[in-house]
Amino acid sequence: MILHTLNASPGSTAFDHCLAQVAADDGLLLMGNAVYAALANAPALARLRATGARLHVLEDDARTAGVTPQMSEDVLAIDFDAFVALSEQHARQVAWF
Amino acid sequence: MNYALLVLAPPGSASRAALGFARAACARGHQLERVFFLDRGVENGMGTAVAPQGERDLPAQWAQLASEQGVELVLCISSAIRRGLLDATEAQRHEKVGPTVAPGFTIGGLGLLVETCTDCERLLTFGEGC
Amino acid sequence: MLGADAFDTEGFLRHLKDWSPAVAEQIASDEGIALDEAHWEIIYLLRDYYTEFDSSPAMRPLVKYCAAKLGADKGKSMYLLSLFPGSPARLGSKIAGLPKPENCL
Amino acid sequence: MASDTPKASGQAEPPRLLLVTRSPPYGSSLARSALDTALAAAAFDMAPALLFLDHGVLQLLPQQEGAASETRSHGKVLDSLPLYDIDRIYVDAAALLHFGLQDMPLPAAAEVVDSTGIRALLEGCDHILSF
Repeated sequence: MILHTLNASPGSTAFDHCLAQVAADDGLLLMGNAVYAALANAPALARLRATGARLHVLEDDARTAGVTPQMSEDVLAIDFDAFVALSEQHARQVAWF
Repeated sequence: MNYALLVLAPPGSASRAALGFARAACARGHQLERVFFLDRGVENGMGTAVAPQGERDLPAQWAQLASEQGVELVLCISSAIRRGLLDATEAQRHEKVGPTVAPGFTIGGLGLLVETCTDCERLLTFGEGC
Repeated sequence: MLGADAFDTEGFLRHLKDWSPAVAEQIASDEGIALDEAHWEIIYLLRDYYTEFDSSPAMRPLVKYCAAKLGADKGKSMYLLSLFPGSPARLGSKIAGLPKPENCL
Repeated sequence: MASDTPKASGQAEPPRLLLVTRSPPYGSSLARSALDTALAAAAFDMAPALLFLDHGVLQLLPQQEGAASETRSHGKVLDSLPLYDIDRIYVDAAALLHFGLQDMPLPAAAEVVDSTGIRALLEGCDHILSF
Protein backbone atom coordinates (compact mmCIF):
# COMPACT_ATOMS: atom_id res chain seq x y z
CA MET A 1 0.00 0.00 0.00
CA ILE A 2 1.39 3.32 -1.13
CA LEU A 3 0.25 6.85 -0.41
CA HIS A 4 0.41 8.91 -3.60
CA THR A 5 0.44 12.65 -3.08
CA LEU A 6 -0.31 14.34 -6.37
CA ASN A 7 0.58 18.00 -6.80
CA ALA A 8 0.40 18.69 -10.52
CA SER A 9 -2.47 19.75 -12.75
CA PRO A 10 -4.52 17.28 -14.79
CA GLY A 11 -2.79 17.13 -18.17
CA SER A 12 0.75 17.21 -16.76
CA THR A 13 3.00 14.20 -17.25
CA ALA A 14 3.30 13.93 -13.45
CA PHE A 15 -0.49 13.48 -13.29
CA ASP A 16 -0.43 10.77 -15.96
CA HIS A 17 2.50 8.91 -14.40
CA CYS A 18 0.86 8.97 -11.01
CA LEU A 19 -2.35 7.49 -12.39
CA ALA A 20 -0.37 4.76 -14.13
CA GLN A 21 1.04 3.65 -10.77
CA VAL A 22 -1.99 3.92 -8.46
CA ALA A 23 -3.36 0.55 -7.37
CA ALA A 24 -6.80 -0.12 -5.95
CA ASP A 25 -5.59 -0.51 -2.36
CA ASP A 26 -3.46 2.68 -2.46
CA GLY A 27 -4.35 6.07 -1.07
CA LEU A 28 -4.40 9.11 -3.34
CA LEU A 29 -4.27 12.70 -2.12
CA LEU A 30 -4.85 15.60 -4.50
CA MET A 31 -3.14 18.82 -3.48
CA GLY A 32 -1.93 22.03 -5.10
CA ASN A 33 -2.89 22.18 -8.76
CA ALA A 34 -4.10 18.59 -8.72
CA VAL A 35 -7.26 19.64 -6.83
CA TYR A 36 -8.88 20.60 -10.17
CA ALA A 37 -9.21 16.89 -10.90
CA ALA A 38 -11.78 16.77 -8.06
CA LEU A 39 -14.26 18.96 -9.98
CA ALA A 40 -17.44 16.91 -10.41
CA ASN A 41 -17.43 17.24 -14.22
CA ALA A 42 -13.68 16.95 -14.77
CA PRO A 43 -12.72 14.27 -17.31
CA ALA A 44 -9.69 13.58 -15.12
CA LEU A 45 -12.03 12.49 -12.32
CA ALA A 46 -13.24 9.51 -14.34
CA ARG A 47 -9.64 8.38 -14.71
CA LEU A 48 -9.10 8.77 -10.96
CA ARG A 49 -12.22 6.71 -10.23
CA ALA A 50 -11.02 3.97 -12.57
CA THR A 51 -7.96 3.36 -10.37
CA GLY A 52 -10.22 2.10 -7.59
CA ALA A 53 -8.11 3.94 -5.03
CA ARG A 54 -9.65 5.96 -2.20
CA LEU A 55 -9.62 9.61 -3.36
CA HIS A 56 -8.76 12.47 -1.03
CA VAL A 57 -8.25 16.16 -1.56
CA LEU A 58 -6.47 18.56 0.76
CA GLU A 59 -9.33 20.73 2.00
CA ASP A 60 -7.34 23.98 2.31
CA ASP A 61 -6.08 23.73 -1.27
CA ALA A 62 -9.53 22.83 -2.67
CA ARG A 63 -11.16 25.79 -0.91
CA THR A 64 -8.39 28.16 -1.99
CA ALA A 65 -8.84 27.06 -5.61
CA GLY A 66 -12.65 27.42 -5.56
CA VAL A 67 -13.08 23.72 -6.22
CA THR A 68 -15.02 22.87 -3.07
CA PRO A 69 -18.49 24.06 -4.22
CA GLN A 70 -18.31 21.92 -7.37
CA MET A 71 -16.45 18.99 -5.92
CA SER A 72 -17.35 15.39 -6.64
CA GLU A 73 -18.86 13.44 -3.77
CA ASP A 74 -16.45 10.62 -4.59
CA VAL A 75 -13.59 12.68 -3.22
CA LEU A 76 -13.07 13.08 0.50
CA ALA A 77 -11.87 16.51 1.66
CA ILE A 78 -9.39 16.10 4.51
CA ASP A 79 -7.48 18.34 6.90
CA PHE A 80 -3.84 17.97 7.93
CA ASP A 81 -4.69 15.72 10.87
CA ALA A 82 -6.32 13.26 8.45
CA PHE A 83 -3.35 13.66 6.06
CA VAL A 84 -1.03 12.54 8.86
CA ALA A 85 -3.41 9.67 9.63
CA LEU A 86 -3.15 8.59 5.97
CA SER A 87 0.62 8.59 6.24
CA GLU A 88 0.36 6.39 9.32
CA GLN A 89 -1.62 3.83 7.33
CA HIS A 90 0.79 3.75 4.37
CA ALA A 91 4.43 2.82 4.94
CA ARG A 92 5.62 4.58 1.78
CA GLN A 93 4.74 7.78 0.00
CA VAL A 94 5.39 8.79 -3.59
CA ALA A 95 5.19 12.51 -4.28
CA TRP A 96 4.17 13.27 -7.86
CA PHE A 97 4.74 16.86 -8.90
CA MET B 1 6.16 7.20 14.93
CA ASN B 2 9.39 8.78 13.82
CA TYR B 3 8.85 11.15 10.88
CA ALA B 4 11.13 13.04 8.51
CA LEU B 5 10.20 15.47 5.75
CA LEU B 6 12.00 16.51 2.59
CA VAL B 7 10.84 19.85 1.18
CA LEU B 8 11.76 20.55 -2.44
CA ALA B 9 9.15 23.23 -3.10
CA PRO B 10 9.79 26.97 -2.67
CA PRO B 11 7.32 28.98 -0.59
CA GLY B 12 3.88 28.24 -2.05
CA SER B 13 1.14 25.66 -1.73
CA ALA B 14 3.38 22.59 -1.34
CA SER B 15 5.51 24.30 1.27
CA ARG B 16 2.37 25.39 3.16
CA ALA B 17 1.19 21.79 3.01
CA ALA B 18 4.53 20.58 4.40
CA LEU B 19 4.22 23.03 7.28
CA GLY B 20 0.61 22.01 7.95
CA PHE B 21 1.62 18.37 7.87
CA ALA B 22 4.55 18.97 10.22
CA ARG B 23 2.33 20.76 12.74
CA ALA B 24 -0.34 18.05 12.57
CA ALA B 25 2.23 15.26 12.92
CA CYS B 26 3.59 16.86 16.09
CA ALA B 27 0.04 17.42 17.37
CA ARG B 28 -0.71 13.71 16.87
CA GLY B 29 2.23 12.87 19.08
CA HIS B 30 4.73 11.81 16.40
CA GLN B 31 8.43 12.54 16.57
CA LEU B 32 9.61 14.96 13.91
CA GLU B 33 13.30 15.46 14.43
CA ARG B 34 14.26 17.14 11.22
CA VAL B 35 12.86 18.80 8.13
CA PHE B 36 15.40 18.87 5.30
CA PHE B 37 15.07 21.59 2.67
CA LEU B 38 16.70 20.80 -0.66
CA ASP B 39 16.83 22.36 -4.11
CA ARG B 40 14.33 25.24 -4.32
CA GLY B 41 13.01 24.16 -0.94
CA VAL B 42 15.84 26.12 0.67
CA GLU B 43 14.01 29.33 -0.32
CA ASN B 44 11.77 28.70 2.69
CA GLY B 45 14.70 29.72 4.86
CA MET B 46 15.44 33.01 3.11
CA GLY B 47 15.88 35.54 5.88
CA THR B 48 15.79 38.56 3.57
CA ALA B 49 12.48 37.60 1.92
CA VAL B 50 9.56 39.87 2.72
CA ALA B 51 6.12 38.23 2.86
CA PRO B 52 3.37 40.36 1.28
CA GLN B 53 1.24 42.06 3.94
CA GLY B 54 -1.73 39.96 4.93
CA GLU B 55 -0.11 36.77 3.63
CA ARG B 56 1.55 33.97 5.51
CA ASP B 57 5.19 34.50 6.49
CA LEU B 58 6.45 30.95 5.88
CA PRO B 59 10.00 31.30 7.23
CA ALA B 60 8.61 32.77 10.45
CA GLN B 61 6.03 30.00 10.81
CA TRP B 62 8.60 27.28 10.18
CA ALA B 63 10.83 28.91 12.80
CA GLN B 64 7.94 28.95 15.25
CA LEU B 65 7.40 25.22 14.73
CA ALA B 66 11.10 24.65 15.27
CA SER B 67 11.17 26.48 18.57
CA GLU B 68 7.90 25.03 19.90
CA GLN B 69 8.47 21.41 18.88
CA GLY B 70 12.25 21.16 18.76
CA VAL B 71 12.22 20.35 15.05
CA GLU B 72 15.55 20.86 13.32
CA LEU B 73 15.24 22.85 10.06
CA VAL B 74 18.21 22.12 7.79
CA LEU B 75 18.90 23.83 4.48
CA CYS B 76 21.07 21.81 2.08
CA ILE B 77 24.37 23.64 1.93
CA SER B 78 25.02 23.35 -1.80
CA SER B 79 21.41 24.27 -2.71
CA ALA B 80 21.55 27.16 -0.25
CA ILE B 81 24.80 28.87 -1.07
CA ARG B 82 24.19 28.98 -4.81
CA ARG B 83 20.91 30.79 -4.06
CA GLY B 84 22.46 33.32 -1.71
CA LEU B 85 21.34 31.67 1.51
CA LEU B 86 24.35 31.94 3.79
CA ASP B 87 24.80 31.63 7.52
CA ALA B 88 27.53 33.66 9.22
CA THR B 89 30.18 30.98 8.60
CA GLU B 90 29.38 30.54 4.92
CA ALA B 91 29.11 34.30 4.35
CA GLN B 92 32.61 34.70 5.73
CA ARG B 93 33.96 31.66 3.86
CA HIS B 94 32.65 32.89 0.52
CA GLU B 95 33.22 36.57 1.28
CA LYS B 96 29.61 37.52 0.66
CA VAL B 97 27.07 39.69 2.46
CA GLY B 98 25.38 37.78 5.24
CA PRO B 99 24.06 36.04 7.13
CA THR B 100 20.92 35.74 5.00
CA VAL B 101 19.44 32.58 6.51
CA ALA B 102 16.25 33.13 8.50
CA PRO B 103 16.34 32.55 12.28
CA GLY B 104 15.52 28.97 13.24
CA PHE B 105 17.19 27.43 10.15
CA THR B 106 20.64 25.90 9.93
CA ILE B 107 22.79 24.94 6.95
CA GLY B 108 24.03 21.36 6.58
CA GLY B 109 25.11 18.70 4.14
CA LEU B 110 23.08 16.02 2.37
CA GLY B 111 24.53 13.55 4.87
CA LEU B 112 21.97 14.87 7.34
CA LEU B 113 19.15 13.94 4.95
CA VAL B 114 20.60 10.47 4.54
CA GLU B 115 21.02 10.08 8.28
CA THR B 116 17.37 11.08 8.73
CA CYS B 117 16.30 8.49 6.16
CA THR B 118 18.00 5.72 8.11
CA ASP B 119 16.38 6.73 11.39
CA CYS B 120 12.76 7.40 10.49
CA GLU B 121 9.71 5.20 10.00
CA ARG B 122 7.90 7.64 7.73
CA LEU B 123 9.54 9.84 5.12
CA LEU B 124 7.50 12.26 3.02
CA THR B 125 8.56 14.44 0.10
CA PHE B 126 6.86 17.77 -0.68
CA GLY B 127 7.38 19.13 -4.18
CA GLU B 128 5.37 21.44 -6.36
CA GLY B 129 4.38 20.83 -9.96
CA CYS B 130 2.58 23.06 -12.41
CA MET C 1 53.87 32.08 -7.35
CA LEU C 2 50.23 33.10 -7.23
CA GLY C 3 49.25 35.95 -4.92
CA ALA C 4 47.13 35.34 -1.83
CA ASP C 5 44.03 36.67 -3.59
CA ALA C 6 44.13 33.75 -6.06
CA PHE C 7 42.93 31.51 -3.20
CA ASP C 8 39.75 31.52 -1.18
CA THR C 9 39.69 31.62 2.60
CA GLU C 10 40.24 27.86 2.75
CA GLY C 11 43.15 27.84 0.31
CA PHE C 12 41.25 26.49 -2.72
CA LEU C 13 41.93 28.11 -6.08
CA ARG C 14 39.31 30.68 -6.99
CA HIS C 15 39.82 30.02 -10.70
CA LEU C 16 40.55 26.44 -11.73
CA LYS C 17 42.31 27.69 -14.88
CA ASP C 18 45.09 29.12 -12.67
CA TRP C 19 46.32 25.63 -11.83
CA SER C 20 49.79 24.50 -12.90
CA PRO C 21 52.30 22.06 -11.39
CA ALA C 22 54.02 25.04 -9.79
CA VAL C 23 50.74 26.08 -8.19
CA ALA C 24 50.31 22.53 -6.89
CA GLU C 25 53.74 22.83 -5.24
CA GLN C 26 52.68 26.12 -3.71
CA ILE C 27 49.41 24.74 -2.28
CA ALA C 28 51.12 21.58 -1.02
CA SER C 29 53.85 23.62 0.65
CA ASP C 30 51.19 25.66 2.48
CA GLU C 31 49.74 22.35 3.67
CA GLY C 32 53.16 21.17 4.86
CA ILE C 33 53.49 18.51 2.16
CA ALA C 34 56.60 18.05 0.01
CA LEU C 35 55.40 16.53 -3.25
CA ASP C 36 57.20 13.44 -4.53
CA GLU C 37 56.49 11.01 -7.38
CA ALA C 38 53.80 9.19 -5.40
CA HIS C 39 51.93 12.44 -4.77
CA TRP C 40 52.12 13.48 -8.42
CA GLU C 41 50.71 10.18 -9.53
CA ILE C 42 47.59 10.81 -7.43
CA ILE C 43 47.40 14.49 -8.40
CA TYR C 44 47.27 13.63 -12.10
CA LEU C 45 44.85 10.81 -11.35
CA LEU C 46 42.56 13.32 -9.62
CA ARG C 47 42.76 15.62 -12.64
CA ASP C 48 41.86 12.69 -14.88
CA TYR C 49 38.92 11.93 -12.60
CA TYR C 50 37.69 15.49 -12.94
CA THR C 51 38.00 15.40 -16.73
CA GLU C 52 36.12 12.11 -16.87
CA PHE C 53 33.36 12.77 -14.32
CA ASP C 54 33.06 16.58 -14.05
CA SER C 55 33.11 16.36 -10.26
CA SER C 56 35.50 15.98 -7.36
CA PRO C 57 35.43 12.50 -5.86
CA ALA C 58 34.36 11.48 -2.39
CA MET C 59 36.68 9.04 -0.62
CA ARG C 60 35.02 5.82 -1.78
CA PRO C 61 35.09 6.54 -5.53
CA LEU C 62 38.64 7.89 -5.24
CA VAL C 63 39.82 4.62 -3.69
CA LYS C 64 38.04 2.59 -6.38
CA TYR C 65 39.40 4.80 -9.16
CA CYS C 66 42.95 4.40 -7.80
CA ALA C 67 42.51 0.65 -7.66
CA ALA C 68 41.28 0.56 -11.26
CA LYS C 69 44.01 2.82 -12.65
CA LEU C 70 47.02 2.12 -10.42
CA GLY C 71 46.38 -1.35 -9.06
CA ALA C 72 45.07 -2.81 -5.84
CA ASP C 73 48.15 -1.81 -3.77
CA LYS C 74 47.42 1.87 -4.30
CA GLY C 75 43.64 1.56 -4.25
CA LYS C 76 43.56 1.63 -0.49
CA SER C 77 42.47 4.36 1.87
CA MET C 78 45.57 3.79 4.02
CA TYR C 79 47.83 4.49 1.05
CA LEU C 80 45.99 7.71 0.17
CA LEU C 81 45.98 8.80 3.81
CA SER C 82 49.75 8.34 3.98
CA LEU C 83 50.17 10.79 1.09
CA PHE C 84 47.40 13.26 1.93
CA PRO C 85 46.76 13.04 5.67
CA GLY C 86 43.36 13.71 7.19
CA SER C 87 41.02 13.84 4.22
CA PRO C 88 42.72 12.61 1.02
CA ALA C 89 39.80 13.39 -1.30
CA ARG C 90 39.54 16.96 -0.07
CA LEU C 91 43.25 17.71 0.34
CA GLY C 92 44.15 15.98 -2.91
CA SER C 93 41.46 17.89 -4.78
CA LYS C 94 42.78 21.13 -3.34
CA ILE C 95 46.34 20.49 -4.50
CA ALA C 96 45.20 19.10 -7.87
CA GLY C 97 43.17 22.23 -8.56
CA LEU C 98 39.74 20.58 -8.52
CA PRO C 99 36.54 22.23 -7.26
CA LYS C 100 36.04 22.13 -3.53
CA PRO C 101 34.21 18.85 -2.84
CA GLU C 102 30.64 19.58 -1.84
CA ASN C 103 30.20 19.42 1.88
CA CYS C 104 28.60 16.11 2.68
CA LEU C 105 28.26 16.38 6.44
CA MET D 1 42.77 -5.81 5.84
CA ALA D 2 39.14 -6.23 6.73
CA SER D 3 38.36 -2.52 6.64
CA ASP D 4 39.47 -2.32 3.00
CA THR D 5 37.30 -5.22 1.92
CA PRO D 6 34.40 -3.80 -0.05
CA LYS D 7 31.02 -4.48 1.46
CA ALA D 8 28.82 -6.89 -0.38
CA SER D 9 26.54 -4.78 -2.54
CA GLY D 10 23.55 -6.72 -1.26
CA GLN D 11 22.03 -7.19 -4.69
CA ALA D 12 19.52 -9.65 -3.29
CA GLU D 13 18.34 -7.31 -0.57
CA PRO D 14 15.70 -4.73 -1.37
CA PRO D 15 17.07 -1.18 -1.44
CA ARG D 16 16.44 0.72 1.74
CA LEU D 17 16.20 3.94 -0.22
CA LEU D 18 14.69 4.40 -3.68
CA LEU D 19 15.29 7.71 -5.43
CA VAL D 20 12.76 8.50 -8.15
CA THR D 21 13.99 11.15 -10.57
CA ARG D 22 11.50 12.51 -13.10
CA SER D 23 13.15 15.76 -14.27
CA PRO D 24 15.28 16.48 -17.32
CA PRO D 25 18.94 17.14 -16.48
CA TYR D 26 19.10 20.85 -17.23
CA GLY D 27 16.64 23.71 -16.81
CA SER D 28 15.77 23.07 -13.21
CA SER D 29 18.21 21.73 -10.65
CA LEU D 30 15.98 18.88 -9.46
CA ALA D 31 17.83 16.17 -11.39
CA ARG D 32 21.10 17.38 -9.94
CA SER D 33 19.63 17.37 -6.44
CA ALA D 34 18.48 13.78 -6.93
CA LEU D 35 21.92 12.73 -8.14
CA ASP D 36 23.71 14.53 -5.32
CA THR D 37 21.39 12.80 -2.84
CA ALA D 38 22.24 9.45 -4.42
CA LEU D 39 25.98 10.11 -4.08
CA ALA D 40 25.56 11.20 -0.46
CA ALA D 41 23.45 8.12 0.32
CA ALA D 42 26.14 5.91 -1.22
CA ALA D 43 28.83 7.62 0.82
CA PHE D 44 26.82 6.65 3.91
CA ASP D 45 26.49 2.99 2.82
CA MET D 46 22.77 3.23 2.06
CA ALA D 47 23.16 1.45 -1.31
CA PRO D 48 20.42 3.59 -2.90
CA ALA D 49 18.54 2.53 -6.01
CA LEU D 50 17.81 5.08 -8.75
CA LEU D 51 14.66 5.02 -10.87
CA PHE D 52 14.61 7.25 -13.96
CA LEU D 53 10.99 7.99 -14.86
CA ASP D 54 9.29 10.26 -17.36
CA HIS D 55 11.59 13.16 -18.42
CA GLY D 56 14.20 11.69 -16.09
CA VAL D 57 15.34 9.30 -18.84
CA LEU D 58 16.71 12.35 -20.69
CA GLN D 59 19.42 12.50 -18.04
CA LEU D 60 20.90 9.36 -19.57
CA LEU D 61 21.63 10.79 -23.03
CA PRO D 62 25.29 10.10 -23.77
CA GLN D 63 27.86 12.73 -24.73
CA GLN D 64 26.45 15.66 -22.75
CA GLU D 65 28.89 18.55 -23.06
CA GLY D 66 28.62 20.64 -19.93
CA ALA D 67 31.45 22.82 -21.21
CA ALA D 68 29.17 24.12 -23.97
CA SER D 69 27.16 25.98 -21.32
CA GLU D 70 29.82 26.26 -18.63
CA THR D 71 27.83 23.93 -16.44
CA ARG D 72 28.53 20.56 -14.86
CA SER D 73 27.84 17.70 -17.25
CA HIS D 74 25.08 15.68 -15.63
CA GLY D 75 25.91 12.74 -17.87
CA LYS D 76 29.54 12.68 -16.78
CA VAL D 77 28.61 12.67 -13.11
CA LEU D 78 26.23 9.78 -13.82
CA ASP D 79 29.22 7.93 -15.28
CA SER D 80 30.75 7.92 -11.80
CA LEU D 81 27.84 5.96 -10.24
CA PRO D 82 29.71 2.61 -10.43
CA LEU D 83 32.57 4.12 -8.44
CA TYR D 84 30.05 4.99 -5.73
CA ASP D 85 28.83 1.37 -5.82
CA ILE D 86 25.43 2.52 -7.05
CA ASP D 87 24.58 -0.50 -9.16
CA ARG D 88 20.81 -0.52 -9.05
CA ILE D 89 19.64 1.74 -11.85
CA TYR D 90 16.19 1.39 -13.38
CA VAL D 91 14.87 3.09 -16.50
CA ASP D 92 11.24 3.66 -17.52
CA ALA D 93 10.64 1.71 -20.74
CA ALA D 94 7.59 3.78 -21.74
CA ALA D 95 9.52 7.04 -21.35
CA LEU D 96 12.37 5.76 -23.54
CA LEU D 97 9.79 4.98 -26.21
CA HIS D 98 8.05 8.33 -25.72
CA PHE D 99 11.27 10.21 -26.49
CA GLY D 100 12.38 7.85 -29.27
CA LEU D 101 15.36 6.74 -27.21
CA GLN D 102 14.70 3.00 -27.10
CA ASP D 103 18.05 2.34 -28.83
CA MET D 104 20.06 4.64 -26.57
CA PRO D 105 23.05 2.99 -24.86
CA LEU D 106 22.36 2.79 -21.13
CA PRO D 107 24.72 2.48 -18.14
CA ALA D 108 25.97 -1.08 -17.74
CA ALA D 109 24.01 -1.61 -14.53
CA ALA D 110 20.77 -0.19 -15.91
CA GLU D 111 17.66 -2.33 -16.14
CA VAL D 112 14.72 -1.23 -18.27
CA VAL D 113 11.45 -1.64 -16.38
CA ASP D 114 7.82 -1.55 -17.43
CA SER D 115 4.89 -0.37 -15.35
CA THR D 116 4.74 -3.62 -13.38
CA GLY D 117 8.45 -3.46 -12.68
CA ILE D 118 8.13 0.12 -11.48
CA ARG D 119 5.34 -0.89 -9.13
CA ALA D 120 7.50 -3.68 -7.70
CA LEU D 121 10.31 -1.18 -7.06
CA LEU D 122 7.99 1.25 -5.28
CA GLU D 123 6.67 -1.55 -3.08
CA GLY D 124 10.01 -3.18 -2.45
CA CYS D 125 11.94 -0.47 -0.63
CA ASP D 126 11.85 1.05 2.85
CA HIS D 127 11.65 4.68 1.80
CA ILE D 128 11.07 6.64 -1.39
CA LEU D 129 12.38 10.09 -2.20
CA SER D 130 10.77 11.75 -5.22
CA PHE D 131 12.52 14.39 -7.32
